[in-house]
Amino acid sequence: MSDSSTGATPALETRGLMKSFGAVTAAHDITVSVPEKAVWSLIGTNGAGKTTFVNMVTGYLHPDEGTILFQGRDITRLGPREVTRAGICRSFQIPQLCSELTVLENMLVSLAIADPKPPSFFRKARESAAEDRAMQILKRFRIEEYRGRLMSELPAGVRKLLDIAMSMSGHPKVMLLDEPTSGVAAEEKFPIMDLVMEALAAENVTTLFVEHDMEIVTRYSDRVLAFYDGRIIADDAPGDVLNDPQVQRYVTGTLAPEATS
Amino acid sequence: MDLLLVILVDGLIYGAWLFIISVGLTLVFGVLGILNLAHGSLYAIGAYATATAVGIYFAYGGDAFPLGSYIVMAFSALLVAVVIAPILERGLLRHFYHRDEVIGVLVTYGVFLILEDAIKLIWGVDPLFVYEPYDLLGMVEAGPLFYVAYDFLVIAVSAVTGFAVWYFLNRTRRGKVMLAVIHDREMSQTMGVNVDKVFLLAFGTGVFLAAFGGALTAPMISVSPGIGVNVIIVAFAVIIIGGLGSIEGAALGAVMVGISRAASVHLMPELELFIIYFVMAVVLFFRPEGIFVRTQTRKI
Amino acid sequence: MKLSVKRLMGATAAAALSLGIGAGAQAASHSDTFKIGLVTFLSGGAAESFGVPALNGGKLLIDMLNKGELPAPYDQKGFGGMTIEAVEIDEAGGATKQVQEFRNLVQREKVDAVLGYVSSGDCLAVPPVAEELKAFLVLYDCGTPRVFEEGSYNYVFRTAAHATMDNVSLAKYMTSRGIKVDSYAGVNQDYAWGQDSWADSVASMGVLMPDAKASTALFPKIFAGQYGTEISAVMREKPDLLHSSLWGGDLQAFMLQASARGIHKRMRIALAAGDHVIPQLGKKMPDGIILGARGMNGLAARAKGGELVDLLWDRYKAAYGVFPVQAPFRMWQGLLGVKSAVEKAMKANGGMKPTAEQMAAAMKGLSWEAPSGTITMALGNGHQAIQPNAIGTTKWDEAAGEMTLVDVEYYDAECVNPPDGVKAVEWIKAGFPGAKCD
Amino acid sequence: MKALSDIRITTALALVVLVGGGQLLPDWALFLMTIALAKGLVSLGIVMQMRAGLVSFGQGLFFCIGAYVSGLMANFTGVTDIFLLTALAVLACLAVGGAFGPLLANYRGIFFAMLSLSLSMILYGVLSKMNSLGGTDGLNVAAPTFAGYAPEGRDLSMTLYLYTVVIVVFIGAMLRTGFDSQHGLVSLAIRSNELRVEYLGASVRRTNAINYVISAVLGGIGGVITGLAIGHVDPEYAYWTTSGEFVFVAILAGYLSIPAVFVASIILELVRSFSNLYFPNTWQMVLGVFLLVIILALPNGLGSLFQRRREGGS
Repeated sequence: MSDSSTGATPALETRGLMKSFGAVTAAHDITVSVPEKAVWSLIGTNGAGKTTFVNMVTGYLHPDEGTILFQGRDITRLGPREVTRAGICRSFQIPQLCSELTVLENMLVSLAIADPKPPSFFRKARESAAEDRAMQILKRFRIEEYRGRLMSELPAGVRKLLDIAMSMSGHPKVMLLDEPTSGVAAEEKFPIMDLVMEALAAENVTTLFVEHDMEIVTRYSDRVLAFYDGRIIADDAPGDVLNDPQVQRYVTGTLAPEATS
Repeated sequence: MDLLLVILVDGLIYGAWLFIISVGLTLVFGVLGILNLAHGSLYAIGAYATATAVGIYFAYGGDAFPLGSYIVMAFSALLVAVVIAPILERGLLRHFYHRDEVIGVLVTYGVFLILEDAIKLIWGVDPLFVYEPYDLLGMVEAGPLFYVAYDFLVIAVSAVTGFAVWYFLNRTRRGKVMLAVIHDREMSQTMGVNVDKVFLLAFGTGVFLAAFGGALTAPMISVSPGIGVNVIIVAFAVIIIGGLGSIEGAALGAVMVGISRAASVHLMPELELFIIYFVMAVVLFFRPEGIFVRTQTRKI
Repeated sequence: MKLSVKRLMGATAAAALSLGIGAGAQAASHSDTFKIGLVTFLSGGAAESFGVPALNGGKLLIDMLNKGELPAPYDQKGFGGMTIEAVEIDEAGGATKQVQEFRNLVQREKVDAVLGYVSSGDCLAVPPVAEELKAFLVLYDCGTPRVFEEGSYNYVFRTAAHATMDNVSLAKYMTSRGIKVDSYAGVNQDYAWGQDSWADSVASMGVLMPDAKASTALFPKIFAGQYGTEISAVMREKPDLLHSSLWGGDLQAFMLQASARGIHKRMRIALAAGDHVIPQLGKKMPDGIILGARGMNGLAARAKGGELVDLLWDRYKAAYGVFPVQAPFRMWQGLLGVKSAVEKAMKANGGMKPTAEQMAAAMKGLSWEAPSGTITMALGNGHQAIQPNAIGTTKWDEAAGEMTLVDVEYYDAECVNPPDGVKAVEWIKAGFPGAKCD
Repeated sequence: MKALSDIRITTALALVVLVGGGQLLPDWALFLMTIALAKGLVSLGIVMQMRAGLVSFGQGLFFCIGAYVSGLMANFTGVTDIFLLTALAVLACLAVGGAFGPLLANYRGIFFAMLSLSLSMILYGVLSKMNSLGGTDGLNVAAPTFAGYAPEGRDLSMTLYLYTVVIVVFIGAMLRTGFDSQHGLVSLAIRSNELRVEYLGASVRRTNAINYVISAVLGGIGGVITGLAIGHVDPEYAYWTTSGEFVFVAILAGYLSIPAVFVASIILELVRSFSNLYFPNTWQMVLGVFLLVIILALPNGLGSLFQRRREGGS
């Protein structure tokens, strides 16, 4: 398993992750193995343990027990910064942006940090090469018209896209998207997902996304993990998972098969 | 053995006094998010008001019932709170709740500068004395030494004050609302708590406690300009050690500082000047946010 | 950035302009007035006990001088006929600020002399600047001997004796009154004044009472206000004598807390500079406290009497409702010293307003009469005063309802001050060589 | 390139204005300007940290170290050369800042403020105890020499002023570059959202520690100049109220503009100096009212009058 030269090494693997907050179990024996270039989705009601999973993988929380491997390397005890540097990035349910900076500056920050060298005291942040690159990325996500705006002036969808665009500037191998379409108007959901998935696919990024909208789950993921009470109760192709009675009872909240259409 | 006892008693007396002067500060920070640098001036105003009121009390026949002066003391502190708290909170502080904590420090520093001179304008520079309440209860023998019974009264009052604040926060409806605001201001606001009212009540309580500290201290000192300056920095250290916003923390911090200082005076007097900063630095080194504050994980 | 350049220029120009106007508005003072800067504490902990009484005394005396109400040799109006105009500055804020304020007084306000400084830190910091600016500076209150032991100045004088004599006199008092001292403890504030005072006291006792043992030495923080722990520590030690150089609110609080616990019944208490709290403490100051006033000031001066003392005592009491303690006495001796120097210089230069050089030359080695006795600029090459001292014991006069000083011992200036050129600490340790005592 | 030449123009202009303006100033104002500029350097260090969301209430620590370097060298070794003293102060502050920076970089908000304050107060306590270093009364500092040139009177004031101006303008230009650099932008990002910055892969601790060390050096330079200009150093340099004044100037200036820091510092010195003269009994009150008015009227500081933040938008 530790031989990373073979294609068999999963991009991301977790073994027996356990996490509890007092009496609440947020993760119980979470064991998954995500192959390279896979696109998986994570579903479950609020408090089912999806975000805890994302937080543990990206180093914000550490599991009480268990191991997390990235390309065969143990990253269980690393913090967010080291995990990011290793090649796992994430986006946030509530976009984490720098509210006092403009869109362009947010992008410039992420590019400056993505540089392997630490941010320089002498290199101008706004030199034209960096600005060009930042604008390219903004254009790719179709948010370049907002470049001079502050965060408080942005529509929800733009915030989501900027959040993801910033996460991608480090060229991650694995990306975890925490509810990429929550809070976004219904008609914007698919365009946003199209943009994001296209960008991720172009760089062959292994992707896991947390999502409540089952249409999006079926359309964009090739496998679904259903969480309930800190456990994975189903793990299969979208169609199968959504027809699972347990999933219908505990996750989608309905036993009627037509609800998933 | 005697030495230990003396250190303990001295430490407790000083700690009790520290608790009274710092509990209001920590309460105000917990609820309003403002570290009130003018706390020391409010303490001084409490002391001046008490000195004036008790002086009048004895000048107009208080000798017939000297214990009444204790009531006058508490009443003076209350008067200070009722007069000053609304002016400061409504008129000034409310503009800064959404700003940085450090701005709050600077604003109250400005208030401190103003009040220091205001005190001088109102009461002049001549000291006031109200030693009657201090002598009233006589002396107490504790171990090898004599103490003034008033010192033990301060311990008792301090304990009662601590209990009262605790009871108010944990056992009364208004208190619980205040506690909810301490824990999560935004959440309480969305739950329909009238935060404005809570803030005024909390600040008023804070001013009262500061003034009450001054009232209790007035009989044992000479009430003169500059008495508030020293108080503020000591009180800060205490509540930082305990954890900002924590009532239990203020109590523990006060006792820790009190006993450390007493031990240093008796055993290594040359360290007294910076023992308090030393305790603070050591505590912060191991508990970066003080003893009673748990570092909260931000929800993301 | 473009914007900021313009703004910077604008702001700097505006600042420069306002500075220029400030400077222009202050015309040089006329030759019929003498402008004197008075610097003392008007706020903070030292205002009540030192600053404000001194300033009050100073304003009173200046007013009397301007009206010509003093007896000879001070009967000439003002300073040599010139009206005295005072500029008051608050000494609070630290030595850095005082250096700036001093420059402002001299360069912007164009004062002819500065009389001031209670804090010894200020007294060390300001003289080099006076020297640089060639400005006439008279230190009137501060106690540290370091000023003229470590430095030598042409334009700087101190019209009050330094603090050495306070503790030398106290030790002499113990021996001459036959007070038995096997051990003694100290409670002094933790800054230069308190530390020096304790060191002088230990050294003097070492010479005069070599068998007495120094036990615990406590140094509470200045303006601490709470002394319960210190009092416990001292009571546990049971010394025969407690030495303290506390002053102001600290001393008042200490005496309230200590006397409530009966400390004065268990040991003698000697207060090196304690006279100034008597008007406030009144009866709360127990009997039998050994009291110094940093000179023959306050009650001790009153006990000795004299035309000048009685006049100023009565006028001060009438004006402010309390009797004058040490602070106004030191202000008076400073002002009268400046007056003497100015008038001596005018005699020499034919009645012109004297320059700083002329005043300095006149003041060097000068001797004059003050309410606190004869002041002589004997040390520091004629720049540092010595003055007589007095120590007494408190006794409440029930009939008169006022505190009196009994068993007062007077010490000649040359008995309790070192001769010129000898450092105070070394003089004490060597056993007071050259002291002239009656 | 355009931006670069902008900085050069600003620098040259600032130099011309300050040097030229200095010639016109009366003696007392020249001194006031020297002190204000030197103290402004210390506040600039706080502004540097403010850009990453931290406010140090203990810059007096480095101000005091710098000042004592000048005092101790003058008293114990006879060294009065200002270049050497400045270099030594920088080294001392680098060492102390380098030791505490990584530790303090773990703290935020009020805890950072209070811990830095307590470090400064410990130095205050230690110096107050050291009678060999003058205790609370402090030490006098001999007038500085400038590579063998030993001026007196107005020449001394003028030379010291010019030395200060050159240092201030040079450091101001350096920091402008630093503020506009990648490091500077990341600092601003930390101020807004440090979690994000960590999740982008940058070390918030490292950035904070660098800012702390730089501000330590600025504090030291400010201290050495102030010590030499005043001619006296005492533990008060490390007292919390001294640090509080630096914070006041930093807040008054805001974190947008560098010239604003120095203007704020000059304004404070002027207000204090004149209020002390005209209101000897209520100057603290005047200062307090001034402070409140400024904070209420200019929430982003004077700098918001000087320079607008949103240059990126246009």
